[in-house]
Amino acid sequence: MSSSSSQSFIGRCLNSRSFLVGGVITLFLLTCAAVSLFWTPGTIDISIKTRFLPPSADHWFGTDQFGRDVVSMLMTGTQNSITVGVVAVSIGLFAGVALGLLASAQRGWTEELIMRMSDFSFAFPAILSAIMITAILGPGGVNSIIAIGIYNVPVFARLTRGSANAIWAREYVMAARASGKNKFRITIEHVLPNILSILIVQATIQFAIAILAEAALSYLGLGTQPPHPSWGRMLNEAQTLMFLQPMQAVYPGAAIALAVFGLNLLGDGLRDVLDPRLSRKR
Amino acid sequence: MTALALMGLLPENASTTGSVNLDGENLLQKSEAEMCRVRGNKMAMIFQEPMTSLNPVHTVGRQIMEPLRLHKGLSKSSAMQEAIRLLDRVGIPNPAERVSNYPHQLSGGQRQRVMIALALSCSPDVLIADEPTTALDVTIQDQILELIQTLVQEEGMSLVLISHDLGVIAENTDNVIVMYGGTVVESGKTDHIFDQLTHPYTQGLFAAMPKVGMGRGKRLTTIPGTVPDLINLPSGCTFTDRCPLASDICAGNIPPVNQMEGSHLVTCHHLQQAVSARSKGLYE
Amino acid sequence: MSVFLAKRFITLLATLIGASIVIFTVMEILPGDPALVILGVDATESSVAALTKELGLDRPPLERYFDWIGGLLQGELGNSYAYKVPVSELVQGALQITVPLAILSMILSVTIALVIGLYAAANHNKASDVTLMGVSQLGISVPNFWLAVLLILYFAVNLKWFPPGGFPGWDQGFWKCINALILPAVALATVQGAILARITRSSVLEVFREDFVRTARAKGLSQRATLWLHVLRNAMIPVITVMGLQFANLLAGTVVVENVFYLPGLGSTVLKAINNRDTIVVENVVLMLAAMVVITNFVVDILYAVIDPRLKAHDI
Amino acid sequence: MSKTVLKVTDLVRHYPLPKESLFAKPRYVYALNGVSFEIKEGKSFGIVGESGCGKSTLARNVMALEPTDSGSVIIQGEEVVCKSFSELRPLRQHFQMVFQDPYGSLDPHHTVGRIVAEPLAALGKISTEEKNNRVKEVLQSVGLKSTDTEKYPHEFSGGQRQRIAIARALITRPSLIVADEPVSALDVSVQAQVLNLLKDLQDSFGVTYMFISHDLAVVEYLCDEVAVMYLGSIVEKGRTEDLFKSPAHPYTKVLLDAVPKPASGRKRERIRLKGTVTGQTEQRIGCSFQDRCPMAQDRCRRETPSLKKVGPEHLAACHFSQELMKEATA
Repeated sequence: MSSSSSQSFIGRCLNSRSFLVGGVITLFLLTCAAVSLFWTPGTIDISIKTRFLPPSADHWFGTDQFGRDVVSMLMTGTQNSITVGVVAVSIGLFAGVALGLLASAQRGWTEELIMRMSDFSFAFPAILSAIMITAILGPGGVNSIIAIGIYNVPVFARLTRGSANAIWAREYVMAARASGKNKFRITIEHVLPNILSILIVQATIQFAIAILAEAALSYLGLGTQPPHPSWGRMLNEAQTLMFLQPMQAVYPGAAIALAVFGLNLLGDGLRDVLDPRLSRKR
Repeated sequence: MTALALMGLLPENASTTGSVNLDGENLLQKSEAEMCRVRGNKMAMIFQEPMTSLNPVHTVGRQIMEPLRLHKGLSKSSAMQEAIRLLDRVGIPNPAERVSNYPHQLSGGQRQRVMIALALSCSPDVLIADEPTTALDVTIQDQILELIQTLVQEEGMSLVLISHDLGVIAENTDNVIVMYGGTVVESGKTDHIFDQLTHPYTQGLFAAMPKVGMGRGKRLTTIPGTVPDLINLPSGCTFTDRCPLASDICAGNIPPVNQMEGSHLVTCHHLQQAVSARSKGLYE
Repeated sequence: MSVFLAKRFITLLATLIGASIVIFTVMEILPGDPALVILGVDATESSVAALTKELGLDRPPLERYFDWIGGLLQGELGNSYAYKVPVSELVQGALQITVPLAILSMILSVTIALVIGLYAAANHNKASDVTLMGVSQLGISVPNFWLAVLLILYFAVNLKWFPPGGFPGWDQGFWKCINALILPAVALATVQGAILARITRSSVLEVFREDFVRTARAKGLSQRATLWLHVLRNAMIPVITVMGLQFANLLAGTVVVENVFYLPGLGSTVLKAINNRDTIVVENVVLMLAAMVVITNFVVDILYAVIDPRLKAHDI
Repeated sequence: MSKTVLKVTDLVRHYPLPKESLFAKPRYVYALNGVSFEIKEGKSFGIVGESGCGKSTLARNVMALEPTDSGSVIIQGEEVVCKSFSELRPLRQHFQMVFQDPYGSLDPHHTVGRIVAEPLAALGKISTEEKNNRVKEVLQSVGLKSTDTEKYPHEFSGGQRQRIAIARALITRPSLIVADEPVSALDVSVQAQVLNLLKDLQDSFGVTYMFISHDLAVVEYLCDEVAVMYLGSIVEKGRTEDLFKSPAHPYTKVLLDAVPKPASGRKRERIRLKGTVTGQTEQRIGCSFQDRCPMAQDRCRRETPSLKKVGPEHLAACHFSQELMKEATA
């Protein structure tokens, strides 16, 4: 009754449908972002002459009310979403993991304090907190990223502390303590490597959530400011013309959905690939 | 694994061939619905882990009543009476109070008693006990085995006892089969087998076991190598890799079944060598 | 019972006190002067000062904090700076939309989740399971406010089954109101239901691997009976956790969808109040939302104890 | 007289339980209630008892892995109780531990070389070359290949993993190895290999074992001296031969009787214990074994028996030891 644990890493990658589909979508988005840095099919400059052009060979999805090429806007918007994801997740990952590891290594009142703080932050609904933070810092792309990043901190702190506690209960940690290693070394050498795969999976999921949150904030006008292209911003601009030009609202939303879908699948796939024991044939 | 196959409870990706006959009927040919009428009714089972084998969110009483209501169609109140009687039967003090307890309120030994009460509820013909005492302490093991013995005699049930502990087998069974790598290597009357250990694996197993009272002078003999995984077994005798008697024919050819005295059967290519090695030990 | 409940209750109070301090502080450092916002940018310095005095904003922060809390304890929420109406009136109006919307979405979401989750688990690894999980993955990925836009475009604009937005008020008739809430509820419930369905499925599958399920099967229960009698209740524990979080989220996190449908619910009220620097409204509503989250969690904890008897012995 | 490697005196460890109500008195698990023993160099000392008798707590306290309430543990002349973690580090090379679960005690993300070298951390800085040499040397002495250093634990079987764990414990050339149920997770045939290995290592390196097990046969095979624990106290202690031949505590006798014997001609006469372990959350007056003891009398409920000498190097905590031993020899 042996499981697939003996399979090679690459073998598991190829076997996981989620990983393959999610990986391809994510790769596609990364390519779009990279290409848009030096080439886009049309222009994203405002020009009244080219307003509301229908889809054509020059403008695959047509142009918007400011005469900007929609495909180019979508491609450039990818950069924005990826930046948001990377920065917001990094903030949460570094601060949250550090706090979680600290709580788990120290136990006692340190753990109690850190966990009560993270519980406390969950009492404020996510989107409201983000709105409040952007209200204080002022609306804008960077500030919305910070707001989302701050919200990621307790998420990672909780997850890290929970899984790290499970590692601390293992006999190999006891063996390391019996060898005279201090808590810091045990954390770095034993705890962190063993929870890394859980953290990576969660990071992809938080990445997707960050993209959604940024889109929501931009949609409310609190996130990325014009003229910087952002999917949420595009949706916001499209809403005023929703009944005249419905497709303008469809494209950016579809882009968001595709990105989030890809990342979620990738996260699921990574769960299978990185840690066969975790997924247990889900 | 064998126990689950008998009950028809293997995972979906398993396939079984051969036959399992209970009272003259082949269970492997029965439909799932028919098997549901056999399980818990004619054939019942006790598992290794009393800690996890009971549903934590239902009371003990409710869990014992379940097969009674299912197979015997008892009413709620009479099933409850019966559950109390069964708990009393397996030696749980204050059964009338205990029926409304949840599993976590009982100790390991008591939970195993509840499992036995559950298995006993419809007076099955066959009781399968899969390592019933492995998770228990030695004094509790003693109580549970004693209880199973008494019940089996009083109810006239047949007992299939699965264990890795030779002592448990020796004291609680009439007939025994020794399995290695998914095949039967030796079978017969328990007394016979323990008198005349024959198959190289059985001999090695016995020699490797420390026994109370053997003192500290002697060294334990060991079987070299490790238990094979069941994915790539040798095509012939499954014990070939670890057997001191193994020769060329063992790896490729399925060994013959040799009849010894009475019903004692040994599956080995080198029966004579194995028999003559009994006195001096095979693994020195 | 006592220690667990007492502990939870103390945590609840502490959280609320902490929340009130945080909210008040946030409002203090929030840039922008309420008086200035009300009077407009070309107001004279003296009129701004007069209004500030009238609103009581010139007093020291500590005094205003205790005034606020003292008022709260007496059920007095104060008056909105921007609209000059009692905050309680504003909140009441918003609650009349938000609470029915949250309940409607929750019913939809739980129904979707249980049907899909249980069906997929029962058909584990078959084509229907894989398809349903693919669809649910897609459901999670869709931004709910975009889905709201699509729903409006199709069901309100094209088919004209539902109004595209706005809320008639309960005095205009029950069904008219429900009609106005259906599209927003669907938009909210799709995403949450998809998440919940996945959790239900994996939780059920997890429990199916437990030893006691094997015991139940060995008793002669069929696969289906085992699911209903033994698996479901155990599997509900993680599902209820997520349900609690989602309900709390529905009360407050619907700002964006409310915005799409022009529904003056709690979320929109807060958003508008922040923009107007109507700090007293923000303080009261956010504290109320925090209280609802904490109370929901409290209820979830009690539900755990009802479902899982092991908790009673140790924690409650 | 050889020298004493480990001397444990009056070791006490009580774990506080979570409170049940706000005003209730704090309750404790009385895991260790004053345990004393000593082990001579090169000997094996067995500790036997059922689950929940405090065996593992004892191991963790001897290894200074958790705070001790009171008492003293002296290893090679050095007190380890109440020392800070950094003070203990240089001492740790003298005492090492082998755990029960060969799967849980090896970090799946580390190579065998890294796992085995881990205790060298206690020695401070040593050169990579010396480290590698010692790893290879110690792997060979437990019957593994020196080329195994680059492999990961999951490439080994349970028995081999336990060899790795033993190699890890041996690498600092400790004088004491505390082994907590080191063979109970292994198959019978593999168990014998590991037991023989432990014996061989003692012969060649002269290590001292504190060997914890619930399996009497294993203890009899490996140990020179045995202590039987019940509810956090030692109830009997002595040379293995004496204790197995003429047990002086009814609990020891019951334990010995309860082991099924693998031989033909079944059915043995024996006393059976009533009831289960009463739990360690209350401290009671009288003998801790009174509820389950087949020979309990009024005196046992009034008076706590102390460990008394019942023979040369043989101690038992029972009011009726003499009667029991007479019975055994008769």
